[in-house]
Amino acid sequence: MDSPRSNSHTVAELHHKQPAFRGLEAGHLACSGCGQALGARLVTEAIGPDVIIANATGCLEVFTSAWPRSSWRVPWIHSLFENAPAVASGIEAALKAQGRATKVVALGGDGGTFDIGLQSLSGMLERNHNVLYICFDNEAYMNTGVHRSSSTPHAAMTMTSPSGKMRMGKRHLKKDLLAIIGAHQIPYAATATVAYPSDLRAKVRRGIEIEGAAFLLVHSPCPLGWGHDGALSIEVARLAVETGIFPILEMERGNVVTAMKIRDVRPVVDYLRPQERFHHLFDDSPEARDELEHLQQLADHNIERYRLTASQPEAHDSEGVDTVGRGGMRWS
Amino acid sequence: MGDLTEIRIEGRGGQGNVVAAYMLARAAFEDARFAQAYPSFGPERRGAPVSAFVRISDEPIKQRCQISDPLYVIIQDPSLLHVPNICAGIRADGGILINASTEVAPARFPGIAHVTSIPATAMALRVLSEPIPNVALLAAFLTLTELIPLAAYERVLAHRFHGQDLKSNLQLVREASSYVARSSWKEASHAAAN
Amino acid sequence: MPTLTRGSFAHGATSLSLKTGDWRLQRPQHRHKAAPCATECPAGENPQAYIAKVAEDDLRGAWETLVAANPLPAITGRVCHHPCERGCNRGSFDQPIAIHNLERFLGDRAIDERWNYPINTPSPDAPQVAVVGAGPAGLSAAYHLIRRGFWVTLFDAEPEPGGLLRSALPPYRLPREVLNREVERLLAVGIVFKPTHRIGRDISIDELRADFPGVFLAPGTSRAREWTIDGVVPSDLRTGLDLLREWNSIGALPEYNRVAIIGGGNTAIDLARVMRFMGVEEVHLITFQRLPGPGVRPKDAMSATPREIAQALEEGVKIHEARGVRRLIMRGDTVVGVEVVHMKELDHHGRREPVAFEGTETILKVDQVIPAIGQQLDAATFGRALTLPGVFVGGDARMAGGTVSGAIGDGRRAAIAIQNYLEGLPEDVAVPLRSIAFNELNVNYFEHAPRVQAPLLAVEQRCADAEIEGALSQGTIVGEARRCFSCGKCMSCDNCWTLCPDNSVLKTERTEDGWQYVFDYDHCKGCGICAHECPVGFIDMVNEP
Amino acid sequence: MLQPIEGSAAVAKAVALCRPQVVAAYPITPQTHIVEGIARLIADDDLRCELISVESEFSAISAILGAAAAGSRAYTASSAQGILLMTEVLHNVAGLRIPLVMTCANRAIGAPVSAWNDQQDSMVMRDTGWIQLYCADNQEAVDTTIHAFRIAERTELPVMVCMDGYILTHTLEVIDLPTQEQADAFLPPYHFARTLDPRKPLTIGTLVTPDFYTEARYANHRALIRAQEEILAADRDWEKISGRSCGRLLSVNGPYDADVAVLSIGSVMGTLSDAREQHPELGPVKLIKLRSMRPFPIDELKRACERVSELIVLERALSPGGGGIIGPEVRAVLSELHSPPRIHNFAAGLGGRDIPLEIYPKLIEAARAHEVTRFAIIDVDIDKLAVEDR
Repeated sequence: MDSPRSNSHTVAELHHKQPAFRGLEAGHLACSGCGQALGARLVTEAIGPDVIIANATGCLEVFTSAWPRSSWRVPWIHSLFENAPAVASGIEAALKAQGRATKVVALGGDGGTFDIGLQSLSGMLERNHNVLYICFDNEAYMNTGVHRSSSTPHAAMTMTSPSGKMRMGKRHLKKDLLAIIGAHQIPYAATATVAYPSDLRAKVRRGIEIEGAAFLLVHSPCPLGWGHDGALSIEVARLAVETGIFPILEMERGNVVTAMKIRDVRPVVDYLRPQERFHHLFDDSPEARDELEHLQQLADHNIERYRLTASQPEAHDSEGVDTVGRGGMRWS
Repeated sequence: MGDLTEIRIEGRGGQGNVVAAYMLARAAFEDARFAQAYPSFGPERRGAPVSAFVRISDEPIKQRCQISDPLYVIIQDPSLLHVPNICAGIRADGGILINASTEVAPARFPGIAHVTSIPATAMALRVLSEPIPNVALLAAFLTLTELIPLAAYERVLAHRFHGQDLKSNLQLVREASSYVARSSWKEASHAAAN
Repeated sequence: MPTLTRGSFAHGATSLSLKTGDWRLQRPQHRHKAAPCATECPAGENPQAYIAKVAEDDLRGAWETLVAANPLPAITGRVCHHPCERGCNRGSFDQPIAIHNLERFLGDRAIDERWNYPINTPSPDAPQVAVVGAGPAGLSAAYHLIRRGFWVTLFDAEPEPGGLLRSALPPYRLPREVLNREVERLLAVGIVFKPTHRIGRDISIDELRADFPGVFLAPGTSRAREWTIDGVVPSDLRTGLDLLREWNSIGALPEYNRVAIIGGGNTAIDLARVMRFMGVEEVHLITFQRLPGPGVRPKDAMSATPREIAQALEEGVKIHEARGVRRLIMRGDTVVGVEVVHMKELDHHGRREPVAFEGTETILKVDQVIPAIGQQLDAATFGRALTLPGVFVGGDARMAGGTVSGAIGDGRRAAIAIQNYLEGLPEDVAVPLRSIAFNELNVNYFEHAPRVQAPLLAVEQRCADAEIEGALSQGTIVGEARRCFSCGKCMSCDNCWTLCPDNSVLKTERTEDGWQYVFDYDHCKGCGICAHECPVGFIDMVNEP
Repeated sequence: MLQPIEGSAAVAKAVALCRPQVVAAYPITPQTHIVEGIARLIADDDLRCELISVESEFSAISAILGAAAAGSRAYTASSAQGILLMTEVLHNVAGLRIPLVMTCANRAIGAPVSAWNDQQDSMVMRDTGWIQLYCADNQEAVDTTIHAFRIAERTELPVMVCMDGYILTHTLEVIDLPTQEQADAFLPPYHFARTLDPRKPLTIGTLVTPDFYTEARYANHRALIRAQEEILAADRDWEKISGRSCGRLLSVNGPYDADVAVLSIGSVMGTLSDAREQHPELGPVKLIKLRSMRPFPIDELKRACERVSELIVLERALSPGGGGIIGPEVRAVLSELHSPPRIHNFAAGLGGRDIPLEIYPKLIEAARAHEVTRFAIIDVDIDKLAVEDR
């Protein structure tokens, strides 16, 4: 079996000869199997090199920018946890003043977006800056060591929402951030997942083309915080969609305009079981059974609310969207 | 610093007493003198009694402390007469100019050298068709004190108003000026200078 | 030691200097695995390889890949029992790829376009090899010997080449024109054909050995396996193969009203269908095997081609599955019926044996019973036969399974063995590739899609001479090829390249066999996403040394 | 050109003369008039600039951080709680070495709520790594604003221009407003060496391990100290253009050999000066105006106090539980003198309390006292307190 290694380039050279621009390079310090690292790279692929990124504090920031090294191939700035949207607003205003057409993207995790940076984000959206804000949602403060955020799903275990005699993990619901974003009436907002790269890239391209503020919420598994094998990051993300737990939506001016249909709806336990953070829900206690049912009902509610099922298969439904064929992805 | 004149303008939030103070300071500048004007700072909202202050001098004014014993107090609204100590700190040789439709008895301010009333709002209503007493009040004040020539004040108005507006305001200046006795407070000014 | 930059900024993409590869416990490794279609193919074809080319619209390339193993695809595409399709992993997802349709299409296209085999004529002084028997094994051996640079003289007892293909296969399955054109083209590669040379009658093995340094014997079988029920043999007993040959040569059969054919293979089915076409009223087929279908393990199923079985049922053949003949009911030495009993193959100390269950007997009235249970073996060992140096035996004579494709595969293997012998090389010990299982694929990346259906003649229009299964269009064929899972073999889908969180799967120029990625082990952290998300199971995670 | 103008409006015009491309601000009294002024200039097309009306001071400073990093001159202004809300970003800007200018319209900090002036807001930002320049009057506020952009851009450090809220911001006085030509001659177009640019992608805002963090802090410290040269150069160069100096890092006014001196900061300097004139009987007194709080002008301070035996430090903020903020720093520096003066440290004018002319004799009197006043709030009226709180 001939290895392609026998061709003219060394592996090191190949990093500079990839057919797609990759704004996030290897050598970063993310955990093995990190969904966010993948998501960030996919995002940069879709945007291309003519961009400036403002990054909120969080795992992505830390694992890509440990001085003297950087994993970024695009101009990138990190200021603080809660101000990436404001920094991006300023960058955008500066570019506008200078007449530069470079795109501006802000990146943050769920902590930086759902919680501490929400005000700043709201301001950026309300002022309709021509910025695409992308939140990599791994549903907890992973950078600090897995602590619950307002994005942490109900009943999930974190270091600050442990399960025990008196608790079944997080007591509260995951914040409906998209509804909040939608209330700003921005031109475009969407959810996506690293499990469906072609969908993700299409939405990034859409968001970047739009004149005005755009928002993208990218479900990004965290093997460390969710407690699953790193190899299963994509699998778990896919199950989040196929169970209805994480709906894939597009919103224009606050209205949901598309919802990715689930071709074969899977039971929520399929999603929960591979994840240690839901382990306590499988101890067969009455409380655990209640919570399992609760999560199933939440998924069912999503399916009903966003009409996630269809009578006919669709090209871009949960099965069709990641179809591959010889020579590449179907929808890349 | 010897010729420093300090003035307090009492009004209500929204009546433009800060504007009046700034106009007075600008008039001093037009007369090639130095001036400083500032409002009182407080949480009061529209309608509450507020003060504004003016310092006028032939030399640069360095001090930025509050004016506690003004030579003159200008009261923009007769209802302010009910505010206790509305003329607090006024010097005995000073003067109080009151916007009032009817003459306010000087006896209300015992021991104060000059107390003059002028129906500035009524004049403004007649001439400008608007109840804004500032222009008339300041014209009367400058006529009484001759602190700054009226011509300098008119130049300030000329920066602020144009066309018919300016004409009407200048008309108002003339009417207000002739309403009061020219130079009748001068005594006080001299006293201050000494 | 670096110098601190102002404001502690860093230059872009400098993290490449940090080798995160040493975090890794396991590393991904590209490892081609055999597709089940390939491991199942008795002819040694790799259907996946030529299907890949069809999927890319490279029909000629596909055919050339195909004929590297099997020179007779237009024939096997029609008559093979295609175990490839039974093995096809797509069968566990929706329906297997219609491999035989693709094979037949390529074979037919090659005939229509007069494509030449991609082989070179041997040098004039190349060694000579004799091949005895122009059936599928002999034809295949001759072809593969020519490909390997030997001259071949092909002997056959019959006046025309083809062996069993001609004598035993009904034309509705293999039109004679297809047979003739395919065989003619094959002979045209430089084979000297000597018809009506029967070994032992017209020429002896010693004579052959004197003239040829290598000899391949593939004379087929003439004797049917002995058949009896408790020692009873009807006086007019004929075997299925015997009757088929007779019908193929003279076009007639003995007069029967009701017959019981015993066996579950293609000969039994062929004969049953021919009998129905010839007007036999009741044709019963009795087999201890099961009808193929969902839930039936391949080894329990009838060995006949499933589509042939299906067509036979459509045509009125009555199949009694999981049954055996317990007793012949005789009037004198003539059969008047058979006693049929429930049977099943069970494990008996590691050997599978059919077991009859007492108390399940029924009687079937027939006026003849025809065993079609295979042919008697002439030789028992592969390789050099009769302990004569340079003489090799193959085909049905070597228990090649009694299938056309098995014979073709045998011919190829014989050619290799002969080459090794003549060139003094050690015997080829091919290590069989592990066939990849369905659960090693990631089928999330495939969509359900129905298999193509070839047009069939309506039952009432069927006869013994007209081909029943029709041809398919190129578009349909390419579409069908694109359903292929490409089991165990990279199809450049980009998944690993797209989904690596560490940018450690890099794309490079595509290799001949479609493989386009390298791992950057300097940076790969060994998360295993690439392996898990590889749709085709081409990536293994192996422990770091 | 001389004109009577409110302090805030003058600063707005000074900012405009510097041709900023991005201004971001959030309203807080007494800063509002500055931003209103800039908005008016933009509305009237007297200034081409992106004005971002952000949703908080935190975002205001963050937005101009982004703008400056992306290659635009940028500005903001704030006060009191607004400055405090920016705290995290202020440190960040300085650490990233991004040139920014901010006006702090000084105001007291709650609780209790106080909308009035003191300097607690900027004083608690002393250690953020910003250059801090204090203005004694509105002319200085105008000139220092123009200096500030050049200083910031040459040193790659942010500059906070501090002016007393209301006392300066809301006071109309006569100011010489520079011309555009003067400003342009002084301030070259904005240039930032580490501009975010796809053609040369840099990563700004990295994580630094203990191996280098100390050096990063040292470098910031040294940058602030070296910035003294640019502060001086700006004052000198602008003086050549405008004829006005703002008093370098620190300036001394009064008889060279006076053995009593009063050091203070901000707008109270004028009151002290007038008061000194009114009280010749109190003897010769030097007034020392501290302009650059950061970098702290150590050498200049020592020179100014060489012959002083009684030094009064008057400030408008305090460090509860410690005492003054400027006082202890001054005391530490002057302890290096061969014969350091006695240092009397007073706070006054907190939360808008007037600092009247009469403070001057009280200060001088205190300096003549037998006991040194380590720290006192000179205008406190303890009778207003419950006994247990005195």
